[in-house]
Amino acid sequence: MSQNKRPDGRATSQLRPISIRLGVNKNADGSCFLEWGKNTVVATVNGPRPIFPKHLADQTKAVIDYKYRMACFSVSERKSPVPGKRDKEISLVSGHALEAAVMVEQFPNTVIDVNVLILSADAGTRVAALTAASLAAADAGLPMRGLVSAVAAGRANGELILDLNKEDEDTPDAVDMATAFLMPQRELVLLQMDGCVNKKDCSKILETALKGAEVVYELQKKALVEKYPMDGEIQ
Amino acid sequence: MSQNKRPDGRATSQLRPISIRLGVNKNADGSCFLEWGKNTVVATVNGPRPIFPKHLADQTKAVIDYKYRMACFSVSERKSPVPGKRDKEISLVSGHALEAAVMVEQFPNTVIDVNVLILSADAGTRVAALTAASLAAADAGLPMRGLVSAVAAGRANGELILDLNKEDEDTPDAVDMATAFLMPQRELVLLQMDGCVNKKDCSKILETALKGAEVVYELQKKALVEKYPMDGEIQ
Amino acid sequence: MSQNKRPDGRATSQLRPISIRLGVNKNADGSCFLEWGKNTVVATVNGPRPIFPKHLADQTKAVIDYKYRMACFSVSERKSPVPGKRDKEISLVSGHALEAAVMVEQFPNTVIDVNVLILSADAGTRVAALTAASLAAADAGLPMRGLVSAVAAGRANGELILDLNKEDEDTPDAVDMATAFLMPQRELVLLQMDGCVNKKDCSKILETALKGAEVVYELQKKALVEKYPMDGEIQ
Amino acid sequence: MSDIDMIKVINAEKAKKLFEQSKRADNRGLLDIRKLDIKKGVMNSADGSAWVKLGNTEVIAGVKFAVGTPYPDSPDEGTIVVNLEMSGIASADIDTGPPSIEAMEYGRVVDRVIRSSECIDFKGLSIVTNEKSFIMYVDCYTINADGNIIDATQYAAMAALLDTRIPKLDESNNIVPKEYTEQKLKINKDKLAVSFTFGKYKDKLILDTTEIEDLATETRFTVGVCGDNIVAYHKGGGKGTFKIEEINKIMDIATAKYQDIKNKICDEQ
Amino acid sequence: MSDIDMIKVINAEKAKKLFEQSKRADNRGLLDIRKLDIKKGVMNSADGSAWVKLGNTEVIAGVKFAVGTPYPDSPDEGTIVVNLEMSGIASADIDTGPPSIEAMEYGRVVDRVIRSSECIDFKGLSIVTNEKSFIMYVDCYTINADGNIIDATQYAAMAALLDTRIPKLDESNNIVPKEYTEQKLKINKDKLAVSFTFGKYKDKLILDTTEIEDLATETRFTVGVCGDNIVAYHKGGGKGTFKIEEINKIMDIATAKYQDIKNKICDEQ
Amino acid sequence: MSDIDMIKVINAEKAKKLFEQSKRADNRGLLDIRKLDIKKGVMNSADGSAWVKLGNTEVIAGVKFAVGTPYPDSPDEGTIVVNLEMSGIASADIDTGPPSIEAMEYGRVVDRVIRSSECIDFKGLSIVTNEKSFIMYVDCYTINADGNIIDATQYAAMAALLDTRIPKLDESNNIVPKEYTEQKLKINKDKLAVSFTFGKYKDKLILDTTEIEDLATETRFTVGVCGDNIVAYHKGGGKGTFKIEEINKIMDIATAKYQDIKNKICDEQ
Repeated sequence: MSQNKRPDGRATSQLRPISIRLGVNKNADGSCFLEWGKNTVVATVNGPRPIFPKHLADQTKAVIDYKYRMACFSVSERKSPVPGKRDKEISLVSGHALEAAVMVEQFPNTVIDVNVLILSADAGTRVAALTAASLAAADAGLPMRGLVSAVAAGRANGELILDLNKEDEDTPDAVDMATAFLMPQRELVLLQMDGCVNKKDCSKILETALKGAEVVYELQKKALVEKYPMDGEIQ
Repeated sequence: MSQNKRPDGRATSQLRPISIRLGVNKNADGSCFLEWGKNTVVATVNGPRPIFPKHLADQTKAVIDYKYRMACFSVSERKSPVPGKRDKEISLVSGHALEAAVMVEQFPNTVIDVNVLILSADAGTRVAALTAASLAAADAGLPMRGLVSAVAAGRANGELILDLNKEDEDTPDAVDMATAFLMPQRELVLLQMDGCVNKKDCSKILETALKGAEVVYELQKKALVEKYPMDGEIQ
Repeated sequence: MSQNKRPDGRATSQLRPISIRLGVNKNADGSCFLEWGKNTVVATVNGPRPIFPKHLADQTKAVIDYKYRMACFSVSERKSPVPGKRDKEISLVSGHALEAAVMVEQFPNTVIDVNVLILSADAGTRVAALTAASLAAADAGLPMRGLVSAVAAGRANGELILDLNKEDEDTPDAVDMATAFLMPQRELVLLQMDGCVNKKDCSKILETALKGAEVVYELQKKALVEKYPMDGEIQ
Repeated sequence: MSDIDMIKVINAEKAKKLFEQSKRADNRGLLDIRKLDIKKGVMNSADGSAWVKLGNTEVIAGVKFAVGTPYPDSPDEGTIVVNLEMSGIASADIDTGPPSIEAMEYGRVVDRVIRSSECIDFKGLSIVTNEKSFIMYVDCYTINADGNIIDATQYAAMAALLDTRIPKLDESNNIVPKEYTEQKLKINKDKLAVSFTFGKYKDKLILDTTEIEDLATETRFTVGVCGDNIVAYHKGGGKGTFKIEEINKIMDIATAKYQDIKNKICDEQ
Repeated sequence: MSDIDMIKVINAEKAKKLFEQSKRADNRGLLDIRKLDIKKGVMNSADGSAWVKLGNTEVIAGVKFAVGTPYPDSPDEGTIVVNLEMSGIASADIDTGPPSIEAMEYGRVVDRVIRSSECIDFKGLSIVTNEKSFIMYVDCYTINADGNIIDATQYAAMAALLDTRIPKLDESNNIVPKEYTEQKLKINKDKLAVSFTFGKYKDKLILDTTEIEDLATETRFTVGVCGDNIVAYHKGGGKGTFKIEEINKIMDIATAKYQDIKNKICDEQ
Repeated sequence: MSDIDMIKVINAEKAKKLFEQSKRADNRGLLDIRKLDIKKGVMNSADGSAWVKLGNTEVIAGVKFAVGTPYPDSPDEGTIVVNLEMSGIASADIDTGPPSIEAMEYGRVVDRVIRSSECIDFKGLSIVTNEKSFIMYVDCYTINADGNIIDATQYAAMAALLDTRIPKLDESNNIVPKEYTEQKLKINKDKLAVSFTFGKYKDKLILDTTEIEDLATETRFTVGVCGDNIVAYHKGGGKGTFKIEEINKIMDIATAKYQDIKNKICDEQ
């Protein structure tokens, strides 16, 4: 992978700056405010709590009700406040990703509410949101197998690159692969792609994504350790 | 306040003609048909009854489910049958006003259904509706702290006036203040205003409204006494 | 009634070709695939099962939840997937018709789900659907007073005719009467008409419809006997 | 709606016993219609309106014109849309909010009775062929519900149409609010549409049922009559069925009662 | 929402006792407003934005311009639409999804306070008379909910409007994304709209209530102030009522506090 | 849906035991696809249609053209919209009514597989640049649901597109009903999009799962293949996860199976 600079000055496998604040919401069990380049995200986690109406309950585990929303002013043209198909699909797959990380089997017949609001968007909102939601779940004290570290990778202008911003996404040959890994296990819990790429490049993009996820994971750990200083350390 | 005549011949602090009929709906626990100038309103009250679904119940009091609706043909251009934001907001604040009058704490875990249908509209429908609904609640035999006597007051053509009709409302400097008083206590249970008025005039409009509410209250009492002749009298 | 040939070569009281296959859906309690001229219909019946939410239950009988849907591609111009007033009305009256045939009183507090999907439409879809649904109910083993045999009759180009297709329906003087008979009792369980016809012709159309229903009934019996060979025979 | 009102159940049982003796609680014959009062022009905000009382059942109908694009298959015709709302006003049993499936059923029947009849000159509602035509909205509200909402609504809608004035149009063919032409809506009274709804209990046909009688009957049938013709059929729910001969009988009764109801609908108070 | 959080109930009981002694849990006087922090220009995707912290209550407002058709009765004016979403973000008690009735109530109050004030020059939002004008959407989100959402939202919306830049238009008068004129939105600061929401417990008026205090009060009243004038009234729910003298007192308090809050809203950090 | 069907649970437990021995109840190898039958042109009302049987799973797809305005960022292209409805027809477990979240998920995956592939010439669907272009609606219905709805739907949609005729346009560029040009929709068969959905149980990958096997697996992964390229990834729910090496293996398997499925989709019966 070439180390040419991109329009915003980043190397091909360099993440945008990420800043994390935990526990920002007094009323939520867990919360996270995350800035990722020009993306701004707030995530809260509440629960588990009994589910209503009752026939939605799952007798074997907690249901994760993940709601991904974009503020009307988060995108270039005002977004309607009504959630669209895209919002619902992102909510669904992100909830699936979290479900693989949280020990939901410990809380049968309950629901865990995850709310993510995108305040400002510049490509990669779903991975920023999921990274924040995973931290909010940890901040809420939910038992977890690991953290979910999410990042996008793909192609722009013939280069395989990490963490596409809007400018990268708008190139004619752009391919955008959203990934989320359960860390430190390095297991994929979310993987979505649109585009047309050969197998070999697909593998390379996946490897790039994993490297990016490792960086994200380090930042997540750092934020948690800052808020919850420990004798030992998250592994 | 000047006593100049208005376009429809009324003095500034004169109400439009009001006519009241109680018990018009055979199937409702309480009902009221009210004509107020060119406004025509039917209100019914039913309940208290157990609430469905149960998680909507309030363990400390009856919920008042006030539904303000306008017939499609009640306004100049056909109104969509789908309730809009205005309908919902009027329903909410009117329900609040009735809640302060009805002894809802006597009926925990129940709902009291209040339905008001505007058949013909000429400004002031929310106060006409609430005046009718309060009578329907009394007709339904609900225990009440007093009656809700509602009336609008405001400004048109530089004059502070009582009970604006559509023509008054359409003047360029119009201010419309909707008020409802718990009577005979003279306590405000609804107060809404749009416009831009100085404090002194606001106070004057409020005083005008109270005087109007006293007239409305007398008409309400009269209608109740006619239907329910008493040895004594409503105070 | 004249025996002139119609544009598609049928005599005035001749049905279009009907073909029936039972038990086509492995996952349904009962199912029927039916082709009626250029109409193609799949119907499934499931239940009875407990109803949710519970306050929809009827303590005296099973509720029949009949859902008539048209595939988006079943008509000339793509149909919106959202059910319209027509779909809901057809669902309602068809459910009523089935309710008179199925012994719903044997299954209080339950629901029987009937789903009909029109894959291809050429006039008469509601009677084709009901004919199929009745067979699916029988295939599901529900206790029934008889079969529902449905057929349309009416007028086109001055002739009283059986089983109108789209071409017949589009004639200027067309009258379309949808009928469904409980068979072999010959009792009407659905009867709808649009048009303007004198009483005498109405009676004649009804008689024509009954004759058509008898043919439909024979085809229904044949299909059932083929799938469920019996010592005796459906009466 | 899941609660069973025992008093109603008991009264319905009584009604059944009476039906067997061809009697009714209010002493009507099985084929008698309740007192019908129709007041037109009751709502000054509507382009036409009527208030119908059929016994204790009360329905208000109001007409409003709008301007729309004609359907491609009838480019020189206007149209009519009849809606019924069985608001919470009418009965403690009925929820407000989205139109109930029953209100939709009843409204569609009334819509079809009027639309299929030839009493309305839809071509007279055209403004510019292919471009603009009138849509007449007839919005109906039940004020009291004591059975036979269908017929009460149909009479109210029909009477409101008879009361309807045609609005003035400005130079761009939009409606001028509150101004009317001299013209009333043209209705061919010889073809006036009238509906008759029969309940059925065992082999008895009962016309114009009350709410209690609705509970007692096993099914329901509506026929729409227009002059000498039948314009609509609609069988209701329930376990009851009809023989063809019964439909023939229903048509005979309805056409015999037609003139009387029509006169009441047309009557200028 | 049906569950009663006992800790909140106990704290609300404490708040009531304190109110009776004219005290509050956070040592404020009954008419003191919590620490108010306003940051403008926080969201680069919005045409104007502000983040308001009022004690622990946090609201973000963002403005987006759109182009629409002016209303026939004000052909040379643009318009403003204020929405509030009390997203699940803010509180474990609040469902996301369709806007709650409370969010609608609060949003309408804020909308009305701003719309009725004369601080916005709606004529300045006209593009082509009768044809095109700007619609300013002010979308507000509660990020933390600790009482008095109405005022926090109103301050956020007002501050976001002060931060708002007018977008560039192309030759067909459509908005060019992410490009702005030199011009900021003109706001008449002398007429800046500011709301004040009072809780009431027995005969005590309490300004800027926390979430616990909301549970302790018996009703609520919002007044909108614009310079020397009153622009909106809104009484909230609950069993409490107001005497006219209390409304007069509320107006006096609000107008006295006006300048201070206005300065904080206008302050350029 | 809350009821647990014990028979299915027991069969799913059996399936898990079989998976551990790399076996399946129907004797397939873990990477074998069920019998695939595709019939095209089955619905005469559609512009193109196909009926797919994949084992007991059956899906019907129908294509309908409509005319719309192209997106500003692709003014000379038409578009495609794939919808899936898992109607009550298919299974006693599925409610009809608003599209279920699952139907939406599956439909979106199929939509993306086809849209991302380069087999459809979207420029060929333009009618007038910037003004009019074709929208191809591909509506899919599950008729029988026995697992792997995603692939069955994708094959049905793809086959229906291969069957699709281009409608005739009148002089104002509107569609003439039921009339077609000589032209079929151009599909680049070298780039035909084909999806493959794998279940995962422990470390086993299982292709083309039945309904019972769906219950037995821990998660699911779909890959879309187009010629030599990958066009879409989609990981499903459940507690299972994937290693990167597994994704690489999945890509190898899918590309190896590509030609066979593609031939069946293209096959003219």
